[in-house]
Amino acid sequence: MTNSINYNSFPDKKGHFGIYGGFFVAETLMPLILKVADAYEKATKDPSFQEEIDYYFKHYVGRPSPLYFAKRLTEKCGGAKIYLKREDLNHTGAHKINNSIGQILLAKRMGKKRIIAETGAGQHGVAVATVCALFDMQCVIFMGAVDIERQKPNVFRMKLLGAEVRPSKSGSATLKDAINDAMRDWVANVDDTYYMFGTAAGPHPFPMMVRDFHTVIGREVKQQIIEQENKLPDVLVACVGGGSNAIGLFRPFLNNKEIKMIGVEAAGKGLETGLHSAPLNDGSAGILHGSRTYIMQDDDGQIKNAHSISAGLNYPGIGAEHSWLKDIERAEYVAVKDDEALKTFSEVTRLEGILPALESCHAVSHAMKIAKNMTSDKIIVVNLSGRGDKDVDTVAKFMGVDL
Amino acid sequence: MTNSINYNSFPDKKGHFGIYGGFFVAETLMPLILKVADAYEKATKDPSFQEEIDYYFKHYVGRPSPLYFAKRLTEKCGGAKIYLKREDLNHTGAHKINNSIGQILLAKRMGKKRIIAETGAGQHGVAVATVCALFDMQCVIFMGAVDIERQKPNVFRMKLLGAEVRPSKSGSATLKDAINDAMRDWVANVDDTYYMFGTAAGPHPFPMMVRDFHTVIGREVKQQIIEQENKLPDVLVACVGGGSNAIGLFRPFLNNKEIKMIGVEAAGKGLETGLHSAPLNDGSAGILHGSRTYIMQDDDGQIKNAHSISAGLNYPGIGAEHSWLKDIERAEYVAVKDDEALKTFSEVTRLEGILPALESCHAVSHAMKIAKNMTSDKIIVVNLSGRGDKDVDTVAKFMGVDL
Amino acid sequence: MTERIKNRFEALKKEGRSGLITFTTAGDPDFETSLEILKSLPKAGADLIELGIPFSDPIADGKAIQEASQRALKAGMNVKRVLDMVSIFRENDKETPIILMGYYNPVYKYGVDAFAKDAAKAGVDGLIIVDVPPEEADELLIPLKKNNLDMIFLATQTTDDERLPKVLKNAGGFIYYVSIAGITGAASASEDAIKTAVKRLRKYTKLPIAVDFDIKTPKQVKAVANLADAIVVGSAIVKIIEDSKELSKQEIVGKVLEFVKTLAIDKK
Amino acid sequence: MTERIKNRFEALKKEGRSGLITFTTAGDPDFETSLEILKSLPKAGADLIELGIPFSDPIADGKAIQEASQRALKAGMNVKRVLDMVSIFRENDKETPIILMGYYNPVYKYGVDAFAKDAAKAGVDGLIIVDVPPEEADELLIPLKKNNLDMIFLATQTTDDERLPKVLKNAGGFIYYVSIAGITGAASASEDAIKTAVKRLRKYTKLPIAVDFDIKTPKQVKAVANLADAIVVGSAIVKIIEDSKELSKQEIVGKVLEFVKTLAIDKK
Ligand SMILES: Cc1ncc(COP(=O)(O)O)c(C=O)c1O
Ligand SMILES: Cc1ncc(COP(=O)(O)O)c(C=O)c1O
Repeated sequence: MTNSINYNSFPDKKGHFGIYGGFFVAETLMPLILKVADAYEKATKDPSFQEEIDYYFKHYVGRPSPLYFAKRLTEKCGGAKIYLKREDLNHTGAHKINNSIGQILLAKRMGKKRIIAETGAGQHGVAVATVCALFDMQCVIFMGAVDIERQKPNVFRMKLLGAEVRPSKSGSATLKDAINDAMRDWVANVDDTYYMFGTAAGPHPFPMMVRDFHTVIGREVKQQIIEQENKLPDVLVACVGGGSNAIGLFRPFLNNKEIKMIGVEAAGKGLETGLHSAPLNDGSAGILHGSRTYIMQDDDGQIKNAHSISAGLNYPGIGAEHSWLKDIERAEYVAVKDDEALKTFSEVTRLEGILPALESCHAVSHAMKIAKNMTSDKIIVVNLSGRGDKDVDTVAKFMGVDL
Repeated sequence: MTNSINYNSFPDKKGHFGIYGGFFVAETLMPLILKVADAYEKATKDPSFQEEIDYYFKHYVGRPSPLYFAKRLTEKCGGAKIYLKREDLNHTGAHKINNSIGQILLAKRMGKKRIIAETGAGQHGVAVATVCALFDMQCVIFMGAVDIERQKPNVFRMKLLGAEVRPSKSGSATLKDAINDAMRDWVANVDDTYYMFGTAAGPHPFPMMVRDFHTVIGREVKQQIIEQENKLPDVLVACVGGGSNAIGLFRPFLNNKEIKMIGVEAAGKGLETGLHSAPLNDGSAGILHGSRTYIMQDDDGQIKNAHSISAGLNYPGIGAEHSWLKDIERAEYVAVKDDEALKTFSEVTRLEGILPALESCHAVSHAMKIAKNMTSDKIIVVNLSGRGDKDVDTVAKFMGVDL
Repeated sequence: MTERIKNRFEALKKEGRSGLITFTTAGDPDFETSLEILKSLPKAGADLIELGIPFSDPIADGKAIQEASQRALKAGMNVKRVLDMVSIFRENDKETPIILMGYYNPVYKYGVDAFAKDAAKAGVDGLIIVDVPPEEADELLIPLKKNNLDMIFLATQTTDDERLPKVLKNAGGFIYYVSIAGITGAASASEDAIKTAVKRLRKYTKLPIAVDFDIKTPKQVKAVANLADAIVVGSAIVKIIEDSKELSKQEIVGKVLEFVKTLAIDKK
Repeated sequence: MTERIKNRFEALKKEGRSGLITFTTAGDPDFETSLEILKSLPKAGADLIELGIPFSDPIADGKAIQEASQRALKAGMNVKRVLDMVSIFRENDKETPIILMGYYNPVYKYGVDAFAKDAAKAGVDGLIIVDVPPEEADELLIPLKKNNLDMIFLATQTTDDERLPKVLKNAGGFIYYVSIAGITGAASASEDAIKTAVKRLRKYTKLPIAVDFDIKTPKQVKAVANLADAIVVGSAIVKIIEDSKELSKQEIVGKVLEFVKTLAIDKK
């Protein structure tokens, strides 16, 4: 079945990827969501929209990001060639900015003056605060009170950029609660406010739109790997929190059916412990944050708290497209544990002089596992979704180093 | 006189720029220095050396860095167009990596196995530790004990990258003392050790070599501004600590005599207070760290301690080429105070969504001052030498925010 | 369409007055107290009863109802026990309509078919699933219809004339008009705004119209009762439970009923 | 070439023994103590005296001499006072050669011409400027020559055969051979290594050869005295001053001289 699908025709008009996706939001939100979907559709038909995006990608974000052959990592594994897509070199230090640039340009077209967003580790929050500064918009970032406590430098970066950071105190006081609060705010401030969702999850059109803004990752990889290797890669690997960096890498290759794609979830303390962030590995279909998708839930359909050493993966849901790709077996989803990710952090740092985000370490870790068992003519492209400077405190704490 | 000079022919064989530069080092060091000069000369004659550099610049550092038209900053000033050269987007977050890539490739050619370097804020130290990881070399970074205390995250980054960080406790326990100690180490470990100097100062061939590795900045600007504006800039502005990012920007334009260049020193608490890092503005010719150049000294020729809110500018000397450019009036050198730089930090952050390094803020601050008084057909290119994430703590402290 | 909702609105019409719909979260602060409140609500003046199915992530709700959900979950509430509670209530009250209100995931997890069957059996009359708009409702409508349960839809300020027919197309029971911009417990709309809104809805539907506008005082009930066919009071009741942490079950039940009594709607 | 250095080496030759060159930093720990030490050194056995001009950033020196510089500067030492100190010394000692050793910047700041003139006038015989290698020495050589001062150059392990002639070309007084790899106070070279080095130097120059190899004990002096024309003892003396912080001036002077006496070199 997988072979006959044209992936470019998904989602359908209502945002469905097979049974997943859709708009599962309250009526209070529906008109807003439909307006965004409508505005986005119009924008994609206007060539100047993509031109504007491209302008900021090149001159502001610093795109294209390099596709870097990780020689020492490859040698260490002794198998397939490992390439790293260097999204860590983007302005603000992660892939997140691709999406923020796209959405702020949309919000501008819609005449919005106030931007709200959720953030977990603060990476999306910083990216949003950044584009709000650049486009002179009011900016309110919702962030779990617990996350605020453990990500202070990012909180201060957001404040410096002129954003207001509002603590979400309900529930687990982490990312999912920040999303809840942001949606509540949106409903209450219909007229002037745009909700800039930070990953390829949530209600339609976010999974599609966020994905589209990130496909620049995969498009660049396609061109770069041809330049460097004169052929396409054999395997693509990316970490999945909400799934935006992964789908951005995968999407331009989905129709190349011979290319394998692997999404790497956070196994936290181990899938068997339940303390993880791996809905695709240890979750089931459900409805969360506006979308039908795999989620972490108990027998009664209550959402479980997610656990991961990397705040950016710490989410009990996942973008709908990934749920679909899993079910139709177009992509494979595995999980990597906290301690494996930390080990990989050291390895990448020591071998390549690159401090990877802990999120990205999950992807590299799995790539290293499979590279070993592949022949040296094979190519793996791993998305290095962000830089690890933000994680130095976490790693130090783990290693028992006092900063 | 200035008009008849071909700047490309400087320095002479012995590293002199007019009366400045040279090799003022102990005999114990001379043979080493001469070997480096010799190896560098050979390398520049081998096309594969530049090819290797270009490879890492493109695939690892992420070059070219964008030349970004700062629209809102320009509008705020209401005069000349301000462009920012985005060295902050380089791998490790500053221009420093250009030099480290060049020198590690040289050290490799020389068969060295151990790299030493000094660092102030830790930016050069991180860049050196990075390339040492990448090229599998032993790495020892000398850093003032005082600087270690105030730049802990960078210290930990270096350690994660596998470097040993050795505290310099003598003198003011800051950058200049770290240089002293690094030179002492070099003399004691002649055979296997390469000293990777971090700025375009010190004994010949460092001022020339470090400059050469950074000229990529100016070369890119030349091409980029032609692409975007179809003409060359009118004014170039860069901050000067040791002077490497400034000379990297200036050098490819020096023979374009109509282009004005301005180096911006750190005026600290004010030139009149003596608490600054501005040898070109309030210093005099002298000999420090192997070179004749402007330095901060007392009547007895003792070196004064430098002061600046930005650790990267906190140095009582300056690269010899700048001393020469000042004397022959090819470049102008001004100074910007701590509080002006901090104000500019906020302005650039709020207007452009870019957190600039406090070092770079000095340059932007001056550019904003002069842009006002220029017509809108004029172009200023400012080198944004690094990102300001490293400075968030300092700024927070200054603003009285508790992180 | 079940008969209880229809009958109740017809009776209210005959009496010449609007109905009072109370909202409480099932299991808040615990099963027994919540059941006790439920049982006494009709006598205190509730004409229809809305019972919340607690959910961990109630996106459309404000602080008061979020916390009610948390209390209920903490006390061990789940979907099955919500239905149990309705069953017990139905042992003594065959007339008062009960509408379950909740989020889709617990229902989805339970299984929509099983849920519809069990809910009908327990004596539920209608269902409001906050995060299932008409666009996604098909999968619910069929099993509900099969079990004679009404699917009640929300209409809001922002549901414009173009969108209204879509919302109303499959609506059953009554129209639940959310007059406040934002989440439950947020700022109230003006009387005038409500009047206009109800008038607009009237143009499109013959179904009774219930207005939720976050009433906090009996005075407010009096002021707006006549503007619609029914008035919903939710956060204000839930807040009483929240504020009664230190009290005994009996005292909590008493306080809630005392408050509901002050809301009871008289003839126009 | 001034006469004092030449004469002293000739005298030593006649006596059939190597000379002892002591190093102390001028003004360490203060002007008076330092002067007192200086005055007594010849009697204690110093054949030539090396006097350090304190500098804030003594790159070629180890911890002991760095700290000596710091102490001297703190006590108000400067170039002019170094020359004053030599003047006072010369009032009573017209024979013992004095070599100033320092870094270029304080001399440069003083003005090279003025410095050469004033140094000669004060009774200085030679100059070692650590950070001025032969490549940069021209600007110093001319004014020094004009004032009959020797410019003494360093040779090291790493100064290879190709480079040696360059070092020796303008060398005056004697050759200062730094036998240790690294900074002052670092690990000592072996006797054999010194023997080989001196032999090599001999091939290129007729000037006397002084060896600095960080001698710490009288036993070491005995062991190597005959390998060269003179032996330099520096850090070991300076360390005595460092370790005498609590003592009176008189006691410090006494301790230093006592140590120097144990070093004094006898006939071969
Ligand atoms: C560096 C980085 N990588 C990955 C993620 C996960 O998000 P997504 O799965 O949407 O790419 C985050 C989220 O904050 C991130 O910061
Ligand atoms: C970001 C940045 N800019 C500028 C400087 C100053 O150095 P230079 O004058 O050599 O460019 C530094 C030094 O650490 C730096 O980190």
